[in-house]
Amino acid sequence: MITLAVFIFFAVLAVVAALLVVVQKNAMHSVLYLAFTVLATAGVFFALQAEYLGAIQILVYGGGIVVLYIFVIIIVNLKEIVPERRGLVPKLFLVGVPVLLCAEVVTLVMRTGFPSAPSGPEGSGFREMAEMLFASYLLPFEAASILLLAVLIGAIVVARRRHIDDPD
Amino acid sequence: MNILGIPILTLVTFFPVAGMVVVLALPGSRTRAIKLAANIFTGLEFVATVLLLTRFDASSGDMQFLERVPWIKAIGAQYLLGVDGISLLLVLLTSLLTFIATLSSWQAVQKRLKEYYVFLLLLETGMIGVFLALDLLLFYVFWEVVLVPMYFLIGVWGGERKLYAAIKFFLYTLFGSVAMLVGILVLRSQHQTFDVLAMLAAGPVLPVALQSWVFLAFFLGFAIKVPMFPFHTWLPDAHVEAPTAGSVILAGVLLKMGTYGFLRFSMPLLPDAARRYAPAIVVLALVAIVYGALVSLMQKDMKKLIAYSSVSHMGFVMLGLFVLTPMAAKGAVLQMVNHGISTGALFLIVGIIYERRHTRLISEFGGLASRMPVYAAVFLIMTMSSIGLPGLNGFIGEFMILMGTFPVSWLWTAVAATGIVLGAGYMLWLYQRVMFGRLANPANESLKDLTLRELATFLPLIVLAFWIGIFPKPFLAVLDKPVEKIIRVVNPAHFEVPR
Amino acid sequence: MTSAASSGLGHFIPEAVLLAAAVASMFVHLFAKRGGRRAAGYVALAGIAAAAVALALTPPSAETFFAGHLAADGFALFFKAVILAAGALAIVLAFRFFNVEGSEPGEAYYLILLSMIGMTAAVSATDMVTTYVTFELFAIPSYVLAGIFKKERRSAEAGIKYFFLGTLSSAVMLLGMAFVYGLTGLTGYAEAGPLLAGGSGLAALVAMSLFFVGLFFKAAFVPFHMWAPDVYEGAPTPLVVFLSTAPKAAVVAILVRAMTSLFGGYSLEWSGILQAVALATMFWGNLAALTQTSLKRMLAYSAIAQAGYLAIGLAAWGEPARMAVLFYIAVYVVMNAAAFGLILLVGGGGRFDESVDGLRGLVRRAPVAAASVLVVLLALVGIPPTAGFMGKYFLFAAAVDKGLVLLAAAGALNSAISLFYYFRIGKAMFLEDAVPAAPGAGPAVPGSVSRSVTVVLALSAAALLLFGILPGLLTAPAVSAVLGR
Amino acid sequence: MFALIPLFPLLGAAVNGIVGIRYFSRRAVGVTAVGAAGLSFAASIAAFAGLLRSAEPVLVKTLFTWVPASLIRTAGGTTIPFALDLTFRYDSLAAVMTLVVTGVGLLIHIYSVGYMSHDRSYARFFAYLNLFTFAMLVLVLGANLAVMFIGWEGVGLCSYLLIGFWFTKDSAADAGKKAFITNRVGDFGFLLGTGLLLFALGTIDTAGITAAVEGGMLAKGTATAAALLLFLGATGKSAQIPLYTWLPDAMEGPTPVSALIHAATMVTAGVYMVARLHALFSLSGTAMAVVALTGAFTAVYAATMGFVQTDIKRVLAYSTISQIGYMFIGLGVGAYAAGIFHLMTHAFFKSLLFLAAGSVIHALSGEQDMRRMGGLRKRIPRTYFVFLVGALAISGLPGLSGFFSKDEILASAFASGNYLVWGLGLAGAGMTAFYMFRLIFLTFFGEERFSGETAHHLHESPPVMLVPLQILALLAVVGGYVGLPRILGGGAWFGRFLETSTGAHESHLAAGTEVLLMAVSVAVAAVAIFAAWTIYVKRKGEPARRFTERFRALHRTVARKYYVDEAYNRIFVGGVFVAARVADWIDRRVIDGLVDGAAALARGASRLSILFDEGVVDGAVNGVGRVHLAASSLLRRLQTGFVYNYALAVVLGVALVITLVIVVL
Amino acid sequence: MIPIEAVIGFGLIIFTIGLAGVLVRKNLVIMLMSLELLLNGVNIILAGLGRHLNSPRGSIFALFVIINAVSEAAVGFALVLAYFRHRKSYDTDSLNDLKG
Repeated sequence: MITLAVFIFFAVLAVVAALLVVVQKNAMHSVLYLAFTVLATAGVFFALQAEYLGAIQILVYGGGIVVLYIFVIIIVNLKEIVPERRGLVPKLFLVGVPVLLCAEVVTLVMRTGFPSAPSGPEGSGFREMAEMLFASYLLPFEAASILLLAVLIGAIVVARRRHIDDPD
Repeated sequence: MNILGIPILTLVTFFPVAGMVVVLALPGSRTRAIKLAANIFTGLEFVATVLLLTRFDASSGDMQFLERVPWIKAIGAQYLLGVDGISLLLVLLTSLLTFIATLSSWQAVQKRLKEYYVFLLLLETGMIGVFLALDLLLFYVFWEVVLVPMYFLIGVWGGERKLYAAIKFFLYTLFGSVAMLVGILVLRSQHQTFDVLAMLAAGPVLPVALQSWVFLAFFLGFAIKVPMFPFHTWLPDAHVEAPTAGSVILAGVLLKMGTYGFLRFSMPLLPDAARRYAPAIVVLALVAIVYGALVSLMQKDMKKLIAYSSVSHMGFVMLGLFVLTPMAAKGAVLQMVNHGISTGALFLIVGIIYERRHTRLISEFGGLASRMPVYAAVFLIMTMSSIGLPGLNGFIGEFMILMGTFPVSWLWTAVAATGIVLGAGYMLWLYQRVMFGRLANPANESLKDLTLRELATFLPLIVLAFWIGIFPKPFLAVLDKPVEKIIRVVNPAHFEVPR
Repeated sequence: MTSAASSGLGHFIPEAVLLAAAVASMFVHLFAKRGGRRAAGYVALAGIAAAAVALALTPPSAETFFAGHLAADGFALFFKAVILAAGALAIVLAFRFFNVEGSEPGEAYYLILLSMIGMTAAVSATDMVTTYVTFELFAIPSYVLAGIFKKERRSAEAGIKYFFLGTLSSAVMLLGMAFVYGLTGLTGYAEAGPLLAGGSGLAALVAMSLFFVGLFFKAAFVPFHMWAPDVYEGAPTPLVVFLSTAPKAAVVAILVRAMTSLFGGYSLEWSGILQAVALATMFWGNLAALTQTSLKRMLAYSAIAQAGYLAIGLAAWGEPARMAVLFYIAVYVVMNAAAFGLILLVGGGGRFDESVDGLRGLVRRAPVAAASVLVVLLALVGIPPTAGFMGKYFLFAAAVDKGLVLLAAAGALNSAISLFYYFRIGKAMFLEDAVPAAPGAGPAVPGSVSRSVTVVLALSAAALLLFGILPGLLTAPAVSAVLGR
Repeated sequence: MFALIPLFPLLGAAVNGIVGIRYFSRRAVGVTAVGAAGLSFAASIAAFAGLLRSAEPVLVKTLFTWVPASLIRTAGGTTIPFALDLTFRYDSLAAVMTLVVTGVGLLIHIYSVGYMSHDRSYARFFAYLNLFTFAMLVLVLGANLAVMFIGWEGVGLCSYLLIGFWFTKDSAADAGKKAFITNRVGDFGFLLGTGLLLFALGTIDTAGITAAVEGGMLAKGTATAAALLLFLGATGKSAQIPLYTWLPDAMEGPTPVSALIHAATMVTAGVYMVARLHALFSLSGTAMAVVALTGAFTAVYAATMGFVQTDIKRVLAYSTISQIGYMFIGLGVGAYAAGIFHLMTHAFFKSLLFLAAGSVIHALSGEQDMRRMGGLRKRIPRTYFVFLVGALAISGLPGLSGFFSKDEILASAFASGNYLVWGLGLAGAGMTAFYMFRLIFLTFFGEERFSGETAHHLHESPPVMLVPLQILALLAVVGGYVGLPRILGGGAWFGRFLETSTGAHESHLAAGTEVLLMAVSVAVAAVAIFAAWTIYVKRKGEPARRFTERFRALHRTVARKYYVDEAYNRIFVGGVFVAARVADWIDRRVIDGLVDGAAALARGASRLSILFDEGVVDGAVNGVGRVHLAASSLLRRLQTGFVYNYALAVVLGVALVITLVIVVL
Repeated sequence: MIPIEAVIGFGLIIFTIGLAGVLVRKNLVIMLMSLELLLNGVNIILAGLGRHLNSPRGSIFALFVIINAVSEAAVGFALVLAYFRHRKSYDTDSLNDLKG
């Protein structure tokens, strides 16, 4: 019961913050609300007893990504407020389409529902997770490391002002 | 089954490709060598096809010199070539007309010689392959191979609107052939083979409804090629813009690919559908006969006139095929050859004055007979051949078609026979306007008569025109069995003995 | 578990070689002084060659490795070969392009390699998590590649578009994967598949739809294709050669695996989706290409249309269809690489000299290249005796065998439509005379047609002819790849 | 033996046409051509003698199989092999025809040597002439309808070539084409008739047809249809109503051609064909009636036009049409031998008349208009004499050939009970006599109306022209005696000779009636000649002028050939051209228009899809309220490269796919 | 016990907000953040399902998604920056150089 209450609290918090992320005029404000969302989501993870995930969420998202956003915005001084001229009807349309899609998915998925444990209980604790990660999911883990290498190179290539040995 | 163990049909099919390689290897500056090589190769090719005759068994209706090699194992396609009387005649026609077309290009073609002869030789391989292939996929491959060189022949060496004509030709015929491809696919999925002989042996395993669909798909492909009314409008454009050699081959051989397809594939493989649609096709053929002739009357351009006359003549061929009687069908096949000879020659004839005067407008000419008597004689013979004067080749075909049609319907015969009247009308009018009358246009004053080389290009055609007209037996003899075999499959009722 | 991994490693030497080559290329680029960029390219090319050799020596295996995450079957090997070919072609063409551009981002070479690692792993992946990670592994470098000419606004714009839309679609795919996991509790295709088929109905279909949409997007199937013309137009041409071919091959492999094992119980439904997609893609791509004025955009739409034919093969489930898909994807890579490669022939090979007119009279300047392009065009249209015809033929035949005659007919019709725009190129090259150089034309002198481009085109043309006349050379491995599983 | 007959002219044509045209002297050309004709004539005589001696009434020679056998299904429901052989058959009918063709042909060849001596295309002329002889011989010797058709069309071709011999003259070229095409219309009937017979009987061999018909294998209706179709062919070739209009125009050809082709031989091919298939025609009363009536009407109708012609050759042309009408009367009443008899005598006197007219024209340096002649009796007396003989023969002066043949036809017509036909025939006889003598009086009597220049050159023809004329005149006089009727003491040998090929025809007339009929026709002719003399000699043409004044419209109508040419031009030629124009329009606008339309449609679809791709989603979103913008700027707005509308498309696509899967599948 | 439907619904709402953000906003940075929301939504669903099924795979999957989110953020920012240098703006309205 308490977990449910905690879940609902954080869920509502996350939804409200997420909405605010999207509607801000100033990107800097959005980042702050994004931090709220991320933290609220971490709370949800805790409520779902995915403590490890919650921790990662706080560390990587809250400590990494959000800070990255702030840094970038400050570094390149992107404080411009983009005037977003768009009429009400198009806005409603653009919001309506994803909402309808979501509604469609929800109704269809909920009609069948999810079976309780089709593959048998494996336990969802930190220990089981760690074991399985290094036993079964070693390969994607390795692949993720190559991914990060690629991202490193890619981000540097694109973000740097010029190529390393460009004459200009 | 091959002569002395040599895969003779492969040789015949791909010999022009060898010529193509030789021409490609020659430096582009040595024009004479290129011309010579092309002429020698097409000439030798003709000789090679004639050599086929030495071992050909005319009394058999079966495929001969079969060559069967597995090709694509995954789908069971084979490299399967064979020849029977029908193919033989058309192969001979092809090699002869290609040779003549090559010869006629000696002076007519001045630019980009090397490419020209390369395409011409490639075209020949494609055409011969079409007539020899007995595997549907292989057939389709050759069928399409023909398109590309023709596209370039029209597009590079053609007249003013060559680009339009070339792409129209290509697109139009491609639309037909992809429809045919779908038909081939369905046939294959039903028979589990591409082998036409095996399909024939298996008999009509397709239900009639499916046959009809396949037939219609094939129909599109073949009818556009023939071209049947109302799919014919690419033809006048292509003919008018094509260079002379292109027109000769286009009219002489390419159109036959369509009728050949009907006879070789549509009819025996889909007999029920063929029977079912025969009346409709006959009606279209009759419309083509009359309509083509009428439109011919209105043409101001000589080539266009002859192009429309082809529509009419090919209507005759289609009529002969689809009344489904052996006599008419044989006449139709012979008429294919005849049309190749006479229309091919007529295009050469137009080409000759076009080369001299750079116009094909009828109104530019008149009274040429007094300047060019030999030319006039050749033109006259071919005109007469085209309108079916007895004693010349055209008559035999038309006569057999009409006689073969009569038992099926006197009305069809009557309508077709009006085509003969109209045919005389537009051809004689053309002849009169070009050859007769006073030599009014000063530009024509200095026209030279045929040179010996030009006369030599006509000679084989004239000989053939008389030969087929007077003694067609050798030609009809090779046709007898294979055509009857096909008609027996399609229209067994015709052979039934009452009670 | 560790033993399984080490024993399995023998089957994935090509990936290892690629990784090593990527690192080597990077170091060469960073530490070699002058000409380091080009050297990086050569290293990358050598790496691909070595990987190809390794691939050739790798026997197919029926087992899966790394705890069921990777397969090393003939199917995967076939796709890996295709991807290697695409990468190699792109790098060779890049040499020329970077020369003309006067700027050579050497990072491109190892980004291509890294992306290829993602693809080669993705075609082997038999687990959703692996699929997802490897999918991102090849996607993220490809966003960078599209935008690598960051000084060029169009390239930067292409990169950012590709990024946003790609990420969006991969998120959609991820949502589908999440649902699959929710319905089965598992992430491996082979294990989850039977559970999924066990009567979960609607949810499974929704999951499948979401899963496929991400893939459709990457394959640029209509209606998920809109990014493609923009990105292909903006991205550097040789990288477009890569972006328009290799990811599609990888996606098709993923699709086939997912369709056969994970969603094997829903073949009727996914066949339906793919039929619709195939129809839409072919018609849309071909029609839109018809009136394009920019050569590159036209080819972009043509690439979309070509993918539509592939969808026919995917829709026609069954082994012949899969064989056809394999055959066609191989042919597709060669055809498209050559098609975009031919843009480098325009004028002097400059990047944005992209109108068809630039090819006018090419046959006079470069007969070999022109003849090769002709063969490529014929293959793109699907005219025998080219492999393009055979590929289409197999696809249509597979469809007809499954009773999808109308689909095959639509495909055939489309191939006829496509003739019109493809032969605008043929017309320009062969039938029209070169226009006199316009004032302010690119620096390249007409008459200098790069040897490397010519070589690539000629090799492509030769391959297309060879596989067109003797398709058995390609069908044999394709058949064994399909049946050997 | 008889197969050699056509060989010589063929060789002659080939030699002159291929070699002679370039390398032969005039003399060599002439010798070759005349030699060929002469050898052919000699062969004809030999063959004739052979036939007389032979016990077999029919000789057959098959050269080779022309069209090998094919299976055809006949009306009886049986499928039989049908082959066409290139076969010649020689019987009494063929014998008569070959003799006439080669005999008259030889004379005309000789005549032409003189007549054409100044023409540039001397060798070409003789090549054509020989070729014509060959074709005509194939026609008469052909044993089946197909071989006959070779000749049938061959003579048509030669006629075309010879009419248009002076092709630089537009009128000549036109006339040639008209002749050919009109004949083609007839061929249409011929071919269909052939097809019908083949279908009905399984054979088109003439003897086979006769045998089958006599064996009762042919239904009457079928026989009528076949006979009428074939008769359509005959009207074309023999210039009968309705296909006669080409013949007067054919006079554009050189005069010997008119004599040989358009008087003596080719135009009688129809007569010959009907006689050849007499069994078929006899079976159908309707067909016979049609033949007889067509002949009778043509005889009178053509004669009326003969009254008003001023061109000497045209008078003869109408006369020919009229006389062939007579032959058809004979055939139509079953008197086949009489028809052929008249064919033969007509060949003699009509070619005589034509050649003599040629001699006149020759003498007057090419003048053909009778209004510029007159008084030539004294200038060219020999020509006048033979002309007079011919005119008397055609008018039916007792004792001359025309008298016997014409009377036999009229008698047979009377005997058949078809008095309308008889009456028309009789009227025609009178009219013939009238216009022939009108011609004579205008040409040879009265004052000289030609110019002094012409008078200066006026001369009698050379012997090479006159001798054939004289021989023909002799034949025109005595030719009738081979068929001297019993009543006049003859044995009607001609009729009996032909019995083997045309069947017996017994006249049922009493002797007295026959004599009476003869007397009537002689009287009519005499009155007509007298009338002509009165009008044109005694009153110097005054009554004719007054008549013309009085009935101007009538005169003009007749002089303009009843406007039939104009009507034909309007209706048939014009009709065809209207149809052609319509077809041409359809071709360019409708059919090709559809093709181009399809292309345009594809382009339109293309533009539309691009438009959609590049932001119709955005347009749908932003379009509201922006309608007032100019179209071009709207288009610019639509073509955005924004991310979000692509993203929107992706999202919409997802929704679409899910909906598709759930709802449709 | 938290009902699974609630978790999935919640995740989908976050997902939808992200989706709408990508669609509606023209500010590239905010669009990037919306992408983060998308992935967050899926992560919630994955975690919830892992709990619901009593399986660790959900969390593992989500872990990889987070790794991916980081990668995307990095590359995305890099591209936005590069673009910004051309445009001095992160407004998508200016992102229309590539059009027909």
